[in-house]
Amino acid sequence: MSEPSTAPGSAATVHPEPIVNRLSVQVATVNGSGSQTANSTLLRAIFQMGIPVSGKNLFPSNIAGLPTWFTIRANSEGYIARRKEIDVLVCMNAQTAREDVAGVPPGATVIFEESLNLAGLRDDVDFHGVPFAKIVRDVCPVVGLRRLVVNMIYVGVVAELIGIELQEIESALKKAFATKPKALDLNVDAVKAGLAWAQENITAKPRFQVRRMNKTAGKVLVDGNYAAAVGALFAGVTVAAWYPITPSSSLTESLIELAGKYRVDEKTGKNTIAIIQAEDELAAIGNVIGAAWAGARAMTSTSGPGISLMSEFIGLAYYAEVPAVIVNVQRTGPSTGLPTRTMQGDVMFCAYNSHGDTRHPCLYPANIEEAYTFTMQAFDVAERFQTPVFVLSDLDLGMNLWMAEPFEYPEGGLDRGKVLDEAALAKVEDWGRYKDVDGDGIPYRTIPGTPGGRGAFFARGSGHDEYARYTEDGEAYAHNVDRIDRKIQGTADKLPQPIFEGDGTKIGIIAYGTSHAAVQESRDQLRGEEGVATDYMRICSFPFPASVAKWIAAHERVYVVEQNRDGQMRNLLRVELPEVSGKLLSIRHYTGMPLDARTVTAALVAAEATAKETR
Amino acid sequence: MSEPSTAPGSAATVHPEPIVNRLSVQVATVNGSGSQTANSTLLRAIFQMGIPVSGKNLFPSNIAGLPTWFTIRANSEGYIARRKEIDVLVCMNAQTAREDVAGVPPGATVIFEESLNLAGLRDDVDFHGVPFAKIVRDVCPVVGLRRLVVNMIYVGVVAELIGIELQEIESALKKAFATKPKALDLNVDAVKAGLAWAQENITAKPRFQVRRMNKTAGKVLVDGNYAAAVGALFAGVTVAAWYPITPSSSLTESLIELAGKYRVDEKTGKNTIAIIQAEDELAAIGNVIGAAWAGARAMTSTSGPGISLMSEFIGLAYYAEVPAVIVNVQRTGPSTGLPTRTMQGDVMFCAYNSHGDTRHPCLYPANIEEAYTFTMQAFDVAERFQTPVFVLSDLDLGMNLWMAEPFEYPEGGLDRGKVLDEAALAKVEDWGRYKDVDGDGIPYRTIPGTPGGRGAFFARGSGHDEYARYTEDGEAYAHNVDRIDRKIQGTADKLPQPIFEGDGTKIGIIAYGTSHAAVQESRDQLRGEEGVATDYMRICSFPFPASVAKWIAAHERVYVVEQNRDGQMRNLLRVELPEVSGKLLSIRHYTGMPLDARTVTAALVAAEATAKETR
Amino acid sequence: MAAAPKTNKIGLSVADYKGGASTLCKGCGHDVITNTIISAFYEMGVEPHMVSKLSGIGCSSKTPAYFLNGAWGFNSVHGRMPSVATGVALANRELVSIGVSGDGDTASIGMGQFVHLLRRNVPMIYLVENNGVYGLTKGQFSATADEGSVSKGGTANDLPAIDLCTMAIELGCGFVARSFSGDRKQLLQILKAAIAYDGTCMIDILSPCVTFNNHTGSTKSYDWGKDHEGPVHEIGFVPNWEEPDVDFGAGATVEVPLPDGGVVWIKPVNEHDHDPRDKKAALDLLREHHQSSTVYTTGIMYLDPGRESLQDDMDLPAAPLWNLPLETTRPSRAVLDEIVESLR
Amino acid sequence: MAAAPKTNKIGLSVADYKGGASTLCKGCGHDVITNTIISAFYEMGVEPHMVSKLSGIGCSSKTPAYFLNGAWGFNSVHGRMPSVATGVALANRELVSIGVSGDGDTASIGMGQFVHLLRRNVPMIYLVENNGVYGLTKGQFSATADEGSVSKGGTANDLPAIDLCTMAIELGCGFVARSFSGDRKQLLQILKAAIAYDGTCMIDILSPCVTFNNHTGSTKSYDWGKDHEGPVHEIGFVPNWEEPDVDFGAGATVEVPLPDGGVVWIKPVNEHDHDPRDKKAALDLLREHHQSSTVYTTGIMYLDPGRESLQDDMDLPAAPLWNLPLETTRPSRAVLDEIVESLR
Ligand SMILES: Cc1ncc(C[n+]2csc(CCOP(=O)(O)OP(=O)(O)O)c2C)c(N)n1
Ligand SMILES: Cc1ncc(C[n+]2csc(CCOP(=O)(O)OP(=O)(O)O)c2C)c(N)n1
Ligand code: SF4
Ligand code: SF4
Ligand SMILES: [Mg+2]
Ligand SMILES: [Mg+2]
Repeated sequence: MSEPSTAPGSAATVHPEPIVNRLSVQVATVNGSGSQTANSTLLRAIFQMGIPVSGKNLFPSNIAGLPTWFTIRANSEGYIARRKEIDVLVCMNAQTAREDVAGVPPGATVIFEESLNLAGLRDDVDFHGVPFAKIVRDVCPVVGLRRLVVNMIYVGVVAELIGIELQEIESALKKAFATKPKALDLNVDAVKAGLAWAQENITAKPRFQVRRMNKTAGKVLVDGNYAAAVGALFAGVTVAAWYPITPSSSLTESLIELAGKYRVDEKTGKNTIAIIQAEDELAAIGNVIGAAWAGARAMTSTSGPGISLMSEFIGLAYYAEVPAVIVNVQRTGPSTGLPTRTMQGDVMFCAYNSHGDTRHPCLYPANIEEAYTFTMQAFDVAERFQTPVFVLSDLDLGMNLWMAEPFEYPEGGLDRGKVLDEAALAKVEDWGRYKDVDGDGIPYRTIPGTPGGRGAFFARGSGHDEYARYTEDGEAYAHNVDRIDRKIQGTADKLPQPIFEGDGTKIGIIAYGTSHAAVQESRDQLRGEEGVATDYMRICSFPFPASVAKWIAAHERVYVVEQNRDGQMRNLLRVELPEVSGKLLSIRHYTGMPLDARTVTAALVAAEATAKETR
Repeated sequence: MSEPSTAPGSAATVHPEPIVNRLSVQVATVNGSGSQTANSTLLRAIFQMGIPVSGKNLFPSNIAGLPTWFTIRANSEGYIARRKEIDVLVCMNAQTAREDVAGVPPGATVIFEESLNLAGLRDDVDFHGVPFAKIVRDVCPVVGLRRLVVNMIYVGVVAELIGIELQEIESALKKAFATKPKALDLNVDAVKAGLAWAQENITAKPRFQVRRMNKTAGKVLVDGNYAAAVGALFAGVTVAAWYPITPSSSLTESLIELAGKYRVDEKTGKNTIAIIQAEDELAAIGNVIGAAWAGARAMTSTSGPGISLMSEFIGLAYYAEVPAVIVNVQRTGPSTGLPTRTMQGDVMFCAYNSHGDTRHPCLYPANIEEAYTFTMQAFDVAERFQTPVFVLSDLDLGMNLWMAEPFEYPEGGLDRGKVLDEAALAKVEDWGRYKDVDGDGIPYRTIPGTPGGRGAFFARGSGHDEYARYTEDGEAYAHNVDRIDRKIQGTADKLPQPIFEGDGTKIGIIAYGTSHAAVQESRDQLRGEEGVATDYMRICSFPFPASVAKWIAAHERVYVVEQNRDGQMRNLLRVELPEVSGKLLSIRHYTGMPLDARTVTAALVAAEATAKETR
Repeated sequence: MAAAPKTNKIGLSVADYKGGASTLCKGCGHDVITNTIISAFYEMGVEPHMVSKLSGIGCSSKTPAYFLNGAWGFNSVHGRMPSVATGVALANRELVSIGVSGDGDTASIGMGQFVHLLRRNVPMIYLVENNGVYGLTKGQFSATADEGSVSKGGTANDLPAIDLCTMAIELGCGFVARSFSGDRKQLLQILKAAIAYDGTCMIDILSPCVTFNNHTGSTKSYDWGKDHEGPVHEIGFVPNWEEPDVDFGAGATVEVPLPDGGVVWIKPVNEHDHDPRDKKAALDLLREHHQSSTVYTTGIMYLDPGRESLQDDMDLPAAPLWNLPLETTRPSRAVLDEIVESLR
Repeated sequence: MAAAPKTNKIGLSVADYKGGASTLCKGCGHDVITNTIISAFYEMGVEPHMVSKLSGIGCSSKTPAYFLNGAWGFNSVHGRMPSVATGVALANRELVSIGVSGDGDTASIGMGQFVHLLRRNVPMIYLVENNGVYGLTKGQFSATADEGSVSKGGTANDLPAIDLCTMAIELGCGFVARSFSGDRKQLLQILKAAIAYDGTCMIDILSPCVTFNNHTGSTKSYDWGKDHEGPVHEIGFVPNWEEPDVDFGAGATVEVPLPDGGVVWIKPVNEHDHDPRDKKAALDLLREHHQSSTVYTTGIMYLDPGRESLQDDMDLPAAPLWNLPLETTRPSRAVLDEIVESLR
């Protein structure tokens, strides 16, 4: 990667004390070269040694041939945000090797394919040229497989150098090749060959080492899209419509995989879920709205361009009050942007999506647990409030591997909201589809097909009265949209509530979604390195509950940390909470790379310095 | 109309002093019954008598058979906002007659088709049953035409009752039937028959009278869509793509009509403009973007649902920096809403339209002159800044008849922005499509087909560097979107600037677009009736120039008056000007009916009372 | 005592199939279709509460409010009804869906979704109330307006018309018919057959817009329709509970049994011998007449009783998905454990 | 001294028609097409700066960056290139436009715009690089995947394929061809004819995705294409500045002159005697082979040299609209006065 390192590196090639369980390994390679299994093997092996890890896959919007990087961070403190500084670099890509080498801090270790001849580039890092081509020739007789198998050799080399236990590598490989014993043997051999070569040829071990500890027991290693798919699965989703788009595709693809295993009726052999690949996003959301109106728990997954295309239908669902779960796995940029980079870029666009007066509940999962639970909960919210609900994930959460607590089985049943069946209808005297009976703005709905002759109504995106009858009456219109607004405001207390940390200092930090990990680490840096104590509120949903304004009001200055250019959550807070608007400062990061703690720390320290000066 | 009157009416049937040149006439009829010509004849005749007028057509989203109302307001002070109180009501629609009668204030005059038998409904209004059916039988021998001609009879009756001069009616009719002498005669006869009947049968004239004055000399009477079309015509638009949607259709339809007359090359007989009816709004904006990229001055007209559908392409135009003029004639509601009612409902959605970080210049015309000039100017802004520009009109401005100063011929040429032709390119050493050469964020563009071999570039919605080359580099991405943001912020001073009124009081009012007329009148009411002096800033564009914040800061409380539920302009000000956010209060009106002064006055007086209490 | 009204096989009277009062222009072709729909559902004895009525935006799209008040209606957004209908079909396959669209709604803005609905064979009746113009926005030409046909204002349309029947057949639709608001008798039989059919039924109906496209020079006017209609056959439909007592006479009659037991009868007229099961013949017939524009061919153009429906394609259960019990839609604790284990 | 490179009629060498380095997978069918485009524009002697290269999103849509660096490129949004192309055609009719799309880009998300592009006859070359899958999003089936064809993961596609050639012909497109990345020779001739043609040229090219759809069981693989390709004719194109020295031999040869003076030569092979000017024959041919799926028929399926282009339909001047002088595009003061007067 070409991003310059910002933190001070270690001195030079002298290696004093080893640094244990605090390191980053980066593998620079070419996409389509099959390095994925090798990289996740490294990650998983460290994880199995009980060391907290996280993996970030930085890949191009391309199928094969362009540079790609995989970064593994192991950290005994449990920091799992991206870290820019690379301690151990594996250079498998001639295209970027020079830049990659230039990017590491002094003291790093660089492993490279011998023929790349990198050793002379710097004298403040340790170079190890490895004859990958030669080794793979010896291990793998089938020429066609060598391109893949060579990756396992660097696994062996890295394992030997930083101290990953072979048995854990083997067990990770067993998992990956569970159904392919032959491939398993071949790969294990390759790892061993790498290991052996390193044992023989590299005497000075790098400073950065891993050593077994016990901080990952019981945990799982998974990406957010998979977690969201599991959430949807256990939410009892019955219709999912989608159109492929990076970085959301793997969400519904995971759902397809899971449904194929777990949603086939044992008795009938039939699918208890319909997953439909629509012709585009307009159709996907149309499918969801049709299905939800007809009673299904329905969802779609997409990314920014899909949201733009869904806008008209989202307005319809809002106004005709049809539930819909929309998981938006955000990516970088307006338009096509950088499809394989991350961003929290659709915060404003989702909150007020579509023309006219609208407002939509949004959930902001920050980790795997929440990708699972928030997605599940979104269905309850959508059905209870009869409205589209956004789950705003992003590429970093959705497509990268994160450590997490195992999913908890949902307690209780589904909240399907105010649905009247034949019996219930019979008891209601004067049912009106859009009547506010309970004072919460939420009307009672019926599902097409309900017998008894009393439940039929006519849904529409044009003006309608409490009985769902067409009207152009202005007062009826205003009355209706006021009720809808009340209804949506009422979601605030039913959505995941903000999470507060800190003991009441002057400085507050607000973050949400994947900015969380970096902020957590940054707060420790601020306290430890700068002596700056901060309070922290993590926002989990929109509309904001009253506690958000209260917390902001209780602080002198509040930094909103987020991953977009315009400070969109900050803007949303400005709109909704003007009374505390003046306290909000903004820290933004929008290169498309996941946020790292150093960036937050540096920005906050600089801002505080300015604040002091101008005070 | 069923809206209850809120203002105190006059005493009873005793008619003291006549009220001259301050009245509202409403014709309640059925759409498709051909009353349009009759109504505009009334309007035009009063206008020709030198009396300021305005007409509001309240029509259903239907082609024929549903109730429709046309209101004419004549006011010597020049107030042209909607006025809720009706002084002279013409009931031609049995369906709504009773409600219509219930809605007028005491002292009003009601003219109705005899057979409707309304006279007994109230005793505080003057009823005049007219045997329309009989009269029309006498005037019009052709049975099939009577449905249309009957409308001219009420024209005659109203003219006689309130004092409209026959010669002005005749001259208005001559205009309407310029090419149809036979129809002209028939219609004049019908008017005369109505007049004669009234002369004979109605002795007591209503209190409300018109009398010739001289406040309309030189002025024109036209709707905002037509004015915008004229603006586009003189802006030299070369490609217009559209998809029909109320209330914007008549804009491009006017352009088609105008182009047919004035944009056919005299020498070649060819059209100097291409107007294409696209298959939908996605295609219409695609046409515009393709045409503008290829060098055309291109526009589209649409309404809310169209904007939702255009969102993806708007993001592309923003990020690939392609000019586009989008006239959004706003209508009521999210989704389909009330397609024939007005609203300022897309203010937020347009300002930040599309996923990702975006911001778009918006112009808010408040009257006919601005519908013309702002539309024209939008092309210059779009080309100078190479970005989509919104003109936010609405149904009230676009489809109702307004009095206005005649259009002024544009001085100077077109601003086509930074375009490099072959010669200019030859002088540039290292041209890059997205390079910021002048420090204003605006790059230099070239037009496809430019010879010389140096101008070609590759436009895209994906990541690109200064030379328009594909890149996924995060720093290049950030650098580019920062420049674009600078560029857009730079439009603030080049867009129509806010207009200030008042002598520096504590209370400020902000309005924009069609809320202007009501606010002007309300300010006079506030001053005259309540002794409340107000300052006034009319916002004409977004992004806001510095003067907006400055003006707000100079006031204690500022009421933002607008026609939507959520206070969208207020919200936009909150986002962009957090430092003055605390001063903003909101007055909103969102029944879909045009805003009237009484609503503003009442809301402001109530708010001031509360403000005093809580102080 | 007044005589009890006539009732159908489930004991309902025609009144039970009516909707709200139409707000369309007097004489609008769409109203004729609305009334025919009422008759068809009445005669077929469909339970109104098992019907979903879907539409986009337009005069035509308003009409679901004017029939079957006891059914569920969804007037969605312009041109996108097919996707909504697809969702409905997935959620509850027991519903009988009827979608009403216009030529603008289908052939202009809705073309993409229309194509994919047909391709998927979503079971529903899809009506195009085809008047060659956008009625609701006041008479602009749509994509089915014939080349050379003249607007009310006098301009000639210079783009070729899209033939929706040809398109539907090419896309694999198994029930493709063409009819005319002026021929209620034929339309009624087609609709009844469509109600019995399992799969997409695309029925393209010339339905004159009396306000904007009923003048001389229009090829979508009542007069034009009356002058040009050339039915390829007489059609009858015998539902599965009735004896086929229709006597069409001679051997030329074709019977097409539907899987549900109903039978479509067809008796050639106008010297045609079109067998609607012959795809190539159907396409040739349409092409000839589309090009000649002297005859407006009506009837069931193509009928393939055997195509698999979307829900069968997707292996969905017989019961509506939306209402499956929680035990079926939420996997067990053991399954979650299994998933978690796989991630360790 | 090195020999001067070969040049074309405007003195440019092949290098002048190259683009950036491809970033597609090695062996991707799309790269073959890219190279053939380079050859065709070179041989036809088109000035690169008069070319606009348009696309949507997908691997295929990336390719305009890989040819004709001297041309103007616009990689727009997914499925909506046709509308952009239409706008370009209106702004500047002098440009030669080539649009590159994928089967997902055209037949799924882009279907509506595709249909209307064809209907309008927007002059351009519209290529569909058809691999039956969404390459860029990793191999999901597209709407042109054949029923029964099997994905890399082993699932069979259960929806019928949309035949883009049939659709194009039905919609009035006047130049409809089908080809194969594996048959550069044929493709080159088709492309050259397309460059000379005035109107929409729709060329559907089987272009294997080597990464996701090149396995056994796929009907879009190189092997499948090689095994099944059945050209209906040998094609040659003689541009208007060349002598038709091609000797196709016997009388069966068909010559179709284009309005610009170029001539398309066609010599039947494989016992076909398909005259591409015969629409019905073209449709029958396509239908047969679409249904049989034993032969992948290639060649110019349909060619109507006479259809009026969009710009002529719209009565646009010969000069590009975008650059008309202000006197032409801004009416005079007198006109404004006239307008104002009419409003008084
Ligand atoms: C997104 C969107 N664009 C445009 C419109 C405006 N609009 C309403 S109906 C209609 C055309 C209807 O034509 P058609 O489908 O033929 O129905 P008809 O009225 O002729 O029966 C249009 C363009 C709309 N409602 N929504
Ligand atoms: C609006 C939108 N939806 C989805 C995507 C994601 N996407 C990118 S390319 C593609 C499919 C491309 O398939 P195809 O057109 O067949 O091209 P190929 O890659 O096979 O050449 C999709 C779905 C997108 N970029 N934009
Ligand atoms: S405008 Fe035309 S289509 Fe609409 S209701 Fe009237 S006649 Fe029917
Ligand atoms: S994924 Fe397929 S279509 Fe895309 S570049 Fe690779 S081979 Fe070509
Ligand atoms: Mg129509
Ligand atoms: Mg493809």
